[in-house]
Amino acid sequence: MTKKTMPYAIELRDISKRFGAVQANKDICLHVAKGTIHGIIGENGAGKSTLMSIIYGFYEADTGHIEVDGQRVDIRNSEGAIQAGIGMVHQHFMLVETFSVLENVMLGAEGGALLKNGIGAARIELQRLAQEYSLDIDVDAIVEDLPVGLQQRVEILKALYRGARILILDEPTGVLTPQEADHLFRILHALKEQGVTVLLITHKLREIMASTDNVSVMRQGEMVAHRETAHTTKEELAELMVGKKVRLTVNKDEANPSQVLLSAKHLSQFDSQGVKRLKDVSLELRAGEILGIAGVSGNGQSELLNVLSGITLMDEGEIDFAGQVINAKAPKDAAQMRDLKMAHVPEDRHKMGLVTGFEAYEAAILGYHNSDAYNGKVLMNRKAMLDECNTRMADWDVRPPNPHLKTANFSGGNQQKIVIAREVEQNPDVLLIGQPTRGVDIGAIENIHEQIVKLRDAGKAILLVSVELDEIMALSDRILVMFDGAVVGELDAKDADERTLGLMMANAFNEEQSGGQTASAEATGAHV
Amino acid sequence: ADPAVVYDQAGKFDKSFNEGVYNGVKQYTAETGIQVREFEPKNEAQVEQGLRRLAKRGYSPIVTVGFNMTSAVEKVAKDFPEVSFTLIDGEIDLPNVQSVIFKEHEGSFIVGALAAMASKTDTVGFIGGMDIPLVRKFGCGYEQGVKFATPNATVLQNMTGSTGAAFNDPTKGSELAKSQFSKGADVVFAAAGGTGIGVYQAAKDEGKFAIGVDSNQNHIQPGTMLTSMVKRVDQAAYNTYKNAPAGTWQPGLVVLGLAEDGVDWARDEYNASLITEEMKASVADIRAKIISGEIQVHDYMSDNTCNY
Amino acid sequence: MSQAKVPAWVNMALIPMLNILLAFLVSGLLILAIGENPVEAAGYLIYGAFGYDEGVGYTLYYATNLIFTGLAVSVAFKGGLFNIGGEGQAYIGGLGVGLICLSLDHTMPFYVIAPLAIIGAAVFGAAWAYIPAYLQARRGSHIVITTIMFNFIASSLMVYLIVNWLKEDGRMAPNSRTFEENAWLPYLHEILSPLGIEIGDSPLNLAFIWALLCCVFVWGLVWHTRWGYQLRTLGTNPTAARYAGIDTAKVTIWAMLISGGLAGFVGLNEIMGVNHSLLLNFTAGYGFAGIAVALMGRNHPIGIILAAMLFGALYQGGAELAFEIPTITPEIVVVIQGLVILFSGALEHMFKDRIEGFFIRRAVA
Amino acid sequence: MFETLILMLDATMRVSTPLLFAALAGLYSERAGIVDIGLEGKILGSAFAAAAAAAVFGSAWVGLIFGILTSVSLAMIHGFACITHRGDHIVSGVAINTIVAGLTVTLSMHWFGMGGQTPALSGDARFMEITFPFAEALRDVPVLGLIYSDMLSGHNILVYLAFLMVPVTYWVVYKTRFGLRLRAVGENPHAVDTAGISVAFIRYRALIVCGILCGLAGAYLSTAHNAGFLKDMSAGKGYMALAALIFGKWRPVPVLFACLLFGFLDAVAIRMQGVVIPGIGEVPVQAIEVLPYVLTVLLLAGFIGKAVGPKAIGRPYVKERA
Ligand SMILES: Nc1ncnc2c1ncn2[C@@H]1O[C@H](COP(=O)(O)OP(=O)(O)OP(=O)(O)O)[C@@H](O)[C@H]1O
Ligand SMILES: Nc1ncnc2c1ncn2[C@@H]1O[C@H](COP(=O)(O)OP(=O)(O)OP(=O)(O)O)[C@@H](O)[C@H]1O
Ligand SMILES: [Mg+2]
Ligand SMILES: [Mg+2]
Repeated sequence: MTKKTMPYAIELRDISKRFGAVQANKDICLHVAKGTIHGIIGENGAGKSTLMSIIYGFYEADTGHIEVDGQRVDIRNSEGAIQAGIGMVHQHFMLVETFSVLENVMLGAEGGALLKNGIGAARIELQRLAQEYSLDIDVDAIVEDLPVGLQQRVEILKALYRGARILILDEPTGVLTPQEADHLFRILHALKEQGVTVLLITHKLREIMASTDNVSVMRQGEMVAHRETAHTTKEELAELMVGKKVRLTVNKDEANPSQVLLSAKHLSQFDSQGVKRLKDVSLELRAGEILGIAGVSGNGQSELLNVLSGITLMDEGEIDFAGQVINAKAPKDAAQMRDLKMAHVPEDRHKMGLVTGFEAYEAAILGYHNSDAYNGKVLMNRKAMLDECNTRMADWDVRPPNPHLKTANFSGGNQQKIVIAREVEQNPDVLLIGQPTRGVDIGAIENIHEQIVKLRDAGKAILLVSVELDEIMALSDRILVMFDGAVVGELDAKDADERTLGLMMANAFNEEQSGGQTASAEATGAHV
Repeated sequence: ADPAVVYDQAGKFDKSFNEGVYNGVKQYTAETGIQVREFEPKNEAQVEQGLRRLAKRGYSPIVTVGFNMTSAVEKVAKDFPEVSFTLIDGEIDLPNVQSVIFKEHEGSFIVGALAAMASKTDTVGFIGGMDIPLVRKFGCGYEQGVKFATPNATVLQNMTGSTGAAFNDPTKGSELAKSQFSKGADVVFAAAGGTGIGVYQAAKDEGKFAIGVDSNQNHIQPGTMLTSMVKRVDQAAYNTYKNAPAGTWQPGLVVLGLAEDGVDWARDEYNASLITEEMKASVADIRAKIISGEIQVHDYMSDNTCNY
Repeated sequence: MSQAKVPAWVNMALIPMLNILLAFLVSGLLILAIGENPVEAAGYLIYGAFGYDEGVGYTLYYATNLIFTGLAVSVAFKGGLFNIGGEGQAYIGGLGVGLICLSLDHTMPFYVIAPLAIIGAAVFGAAWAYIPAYLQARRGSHIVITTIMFNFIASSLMVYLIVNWLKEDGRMAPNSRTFEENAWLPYLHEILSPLGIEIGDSPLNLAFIWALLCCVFVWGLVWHTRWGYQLRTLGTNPTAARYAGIDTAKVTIWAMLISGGLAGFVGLNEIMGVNHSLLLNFTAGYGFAGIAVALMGRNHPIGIILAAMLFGALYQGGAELAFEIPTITPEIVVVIQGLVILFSGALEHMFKDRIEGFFIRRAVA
Repeated sequence: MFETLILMLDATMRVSTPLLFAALAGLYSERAGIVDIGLEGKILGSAFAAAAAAAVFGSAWVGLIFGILTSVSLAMIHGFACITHRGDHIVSGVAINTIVAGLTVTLSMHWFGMGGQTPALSGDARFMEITFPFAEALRDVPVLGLIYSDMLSGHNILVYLAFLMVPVTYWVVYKTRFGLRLRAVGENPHAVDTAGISVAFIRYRALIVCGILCGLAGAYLSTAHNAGFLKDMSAGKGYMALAALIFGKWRPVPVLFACLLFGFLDAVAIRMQGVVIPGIGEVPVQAIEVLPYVLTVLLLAGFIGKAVGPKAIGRPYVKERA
């Protein structure tokens, strides 16, 4: 087959992009065949998102050009990309949270100066898309009320609504259950059947192996390798990405749980609208074990972490911790919980775990700023802060090891190391840790997992919240599953498999056990 | 030496007594061809700075406008005994300062009486600018005049506000006037600088009478400006410039009332048709009685009350 | 991926200079349009602000007020709070100073009155900031509106108090009586002259030194204490502040109290330093100018000192200019000030990107 | 008593009008994510231009056009600083307010030589009151007659326009494509950009609308409510409008009520001056004067609670950081 008979869906020629002093993309060439799923992998900060944003016209490349279907196209902004038939689902969703699904989908494609005219047409089209690709959604729901999985669905609908023939997805599965991810990949395959070309960025090699036709690897702004998926292995890809061999499994011994360090009884919590977000949750956390909390994000895990760590106050129930009884009448705030030797790695490092405007050495003491170690009589002890930051950066291999760099300018993985190092190095009795490896590349994941296990082996208790089932299964000794604010199941890690957990996370496990003898249940839409 | 003038922070176009002084300056320059050095400070500190600099450069006499300058003039006058200062609206006891103050209450009394005579409803209004004693002095004199002419008349009094902006808020002025009209007033006297513009306009729009202040403002709304209470600050300035070179300028306190033509009511072609012979006669009578002392007009600032 | 750096002098000197130059260029056109010589005008402006002792004294005197209000705005801003109420807090702070001086000047010596006046200014200013702060922290009422409202309320309160209670009888002006000299902050020219240093007479007084001390204080407080750490965390990421166990309501209230206290020190300079009596409207817009000073000074004490000096120079040089060329009215000087705010504040990036880009490209190449 | 109330409401309409124009102007700007403390300057600039042009050309309509052009130009300067050059919105607003305060006086002195004032306007150079049909005849009908004849009738056209702008704004913001994009750009400009819409273009258009409405506010002050320009005549209305906007939580109808409330409190304050309260005596002017402000604070503290603005407000839209 020559190029003439079968033009590529998209070709990148010598694309370069520089942000100030950072060369984010350098002379990138890429050919993506029509109707294929093409994976792109690379470490944090390798330049994947930048490259995709250039294709989507969000950034303008400094040099190079793009061809779509063999024709050179001039993509100056997103409008140009949309016209060229390109759609993109961004790593950080590009949705107006206060708008309804319908409004979000219509934005930019309203079909006339008055909304009235477009709304009817949009409803019908969305219905069609929903049926064709099983992308069901309540089009009048307000986006901020939707779980992330559905928000992503809105993003996909947005692209399809605009008639995208090339669909870019930047780390789409980070927030999904395995079933949801499977569903997503089924959609992608359906799209592929229709001749849509998919560009997929992910840090999960499993997904690359399972779903893509080809894969390209980026490192430090350059495209370093292209492989046919069928002819490569996870190990090879990992090595290509990081530039050295990586171990992909967690090494850990059998756990020895001993005394209960923390016990929570019947915790409930309401949000500001009066909706019950946490429902009667009880759990016990023992020294020397890792308790995993599995669940689709938005099912009460965040609230659980916040209540346990003292950030928000529970409305009902109590916590026994370090000889103290904590309840709505006798509350403890986050600072007091820290004093009792509880540490907390929050799920969202940007929103909560860091102050991205601070220099690294300042962000590295967030929450422990009152500690004597960092304070003199009146002023803070800058030297102590810097010294400690330097040591930690060396110990945890934070790159670049510059305590004065603004936190925002570290890559996601390195930011995460700063947070985890801060919490772990306090040598806490109980560590709450949320999404420890979200958006972190393989090299960094290895390190983080090792540290968590080390802490367990030192006889500490760890509560691990993650939406990554691989991670939950690899690290946990015991697993609780949360759904809709309540704990819906508990398993020993040895008994857990992806399918069981996935079903429990969708609260469909019991149904399937009892009534699901026939396969029809799933086919007729048991998928909620 | 060259003459100079320092206005107060409201600036020389304040529709009020600064502008009056400015008129005196213009008149002097027009007659003699001698330029008067003008300075408009923008804050307290610049007053003293400007005065000092003028004195240093040998300007004399220097006319200074407004009570706010009292302390600055006092300091500078002490340091420059050879320079003559005229302070308008304030009192300083120094051998090189002439303090000119006005009996605004007397002029206000006259226009108050006129207002009462022109009123058909026996309700008249007063609108002051910023609520400070000097403005209350106008209001108090006015009230006395009204009551003198029509003892059972009602005087509605409003102040525009508590900041300098109260002298520059025609919108509020017009609303205050409208509110007074709705309560039955048919003549209003505005002692409120630029705010008065709104008052006069409202009177014009509703076909009521308004009374101007400080300079002759009858021309602003011909036909509905009953009169203006003029305060001859222009003459005070003009006389200083005229007298100093001639050697007839005198330090000390100069109090200008009706008797000295320092305050008066304005008659011109714009309000000729509004003033009847009868009114003219009785005003002349009142005027004479005040000058003779038969009528004692209480000065609000003498005891900070309006008990007369 | 090495980080190429732009030389420091580019950001610190070159770009600000270009911005101010542009502001002056546009002002020059305006001055040309009214038929005066812009070069001559610029000469007077600069000479007036920096050319002779007395001028420098006035420049620094204005800067004193602006340092106080600039610091006030910046401390609140560091905590994510926009305090538009500097004007009212300064006004009430002055009331505090005035009351202390009026009640003690007959009985107490300077060294007793001065510290009490400082406390009075801070306490009164802080008290005026307290209600908006409390409402923001506990009830979520928008601090921008409440502080605007409190400016209006302060004006009315002061007029009421001064006109009805504090005014000296028999005085035309609505001022309190003049304080005895032991309640005056000494002028710097008086302090320095016995030391053999002669600077021209100007209103520059001890409050200027206090302003510089406040800069050091704010710098230490915000950047080097744990309270400052909490403040900055709250200001940049309130969610992280809650995560860190910071009592956000308490920090909010204290930030506003300190902000209000700093604004109150304007009263020290004006009432105790210059006017020596309690009078109306002595704040003269310094509270609002403080917003521009803080933002142009990047909310950092050093930047605030520089920005305050720039504005002080414009006030003083502008007065000189208006004095020397009478056709250039004070209003034109106001326009020039506005243009400086526009070009070196709002349009600061206009050249920045291009110039920095130039230096980065040079560094990378 | 009832009649007094009607008169107060009548005054409320007049006083609220410039606030309403300006607050709606701010609504367009802030919904698009641009903080506008320059409302004050735009009102003042337009008041001057409108009065000056009306005086020269003898037509209030010509004045209105000049007022709007001036205000829109100022809005464009704000846009150039905040949108194109990512400047600080507040600094830009302060700069515009300062420049306008000085420039209006300077220009009016040069053109009219009347010391920062324009000539008094009369006749066609001013917007005159419109009397509704049968207003006189119906005045005697109980209750409704007064409402119709005294309160509703007898305002100038700009007053009616201001109130008409409320439903119009509602319609534009919630029912049109422009409105959808406007709201989106204030909440999440990245979403708008990736939807293929130019963020800058939307924001500039929002500022043009903002400029037009401020132009109307200014022209109303100098050629309708008053008859000429006077220095600093906007007297803080821009700030009050901003407060009304926040008070009304950036939504047209609540903003209307906020403006009416401010106007009404003002009207009450004017009529309460000099009232003697039994047992207390005459209430000081200052106490009455602060009534609107104190009430606003109390309302904010008591009922309104948190006002959360558009999410992206005040932050420049930057996609790449050099
Ligand atoms: N908006 C921006 N402004 C400046 N520099 C940027 C910007 N976005 C990215 N960069 C730089 O470009 C480099 C590549 O970033 P990019 O987001 O493309 O990485 P990535 O491969 O998507 O990483 P990740 O796996 O963490 O998502 C980064 O290291 C960063 O320094
Ligand atoms: N505006 C920016 N300026 C400088 N660097 C940036 C900017 N935006 C992103 N970066 C850098 O780009 C890289 C990738 O950023 P990105 O936001 O994609 O993080 P991430 O690793 O994907 O984390 P997460 O998935 O949690 O957002 C990081 O090195 C980050 O510091
Ligand atoms: Mg990325
Ligand atoms: Mg990432």
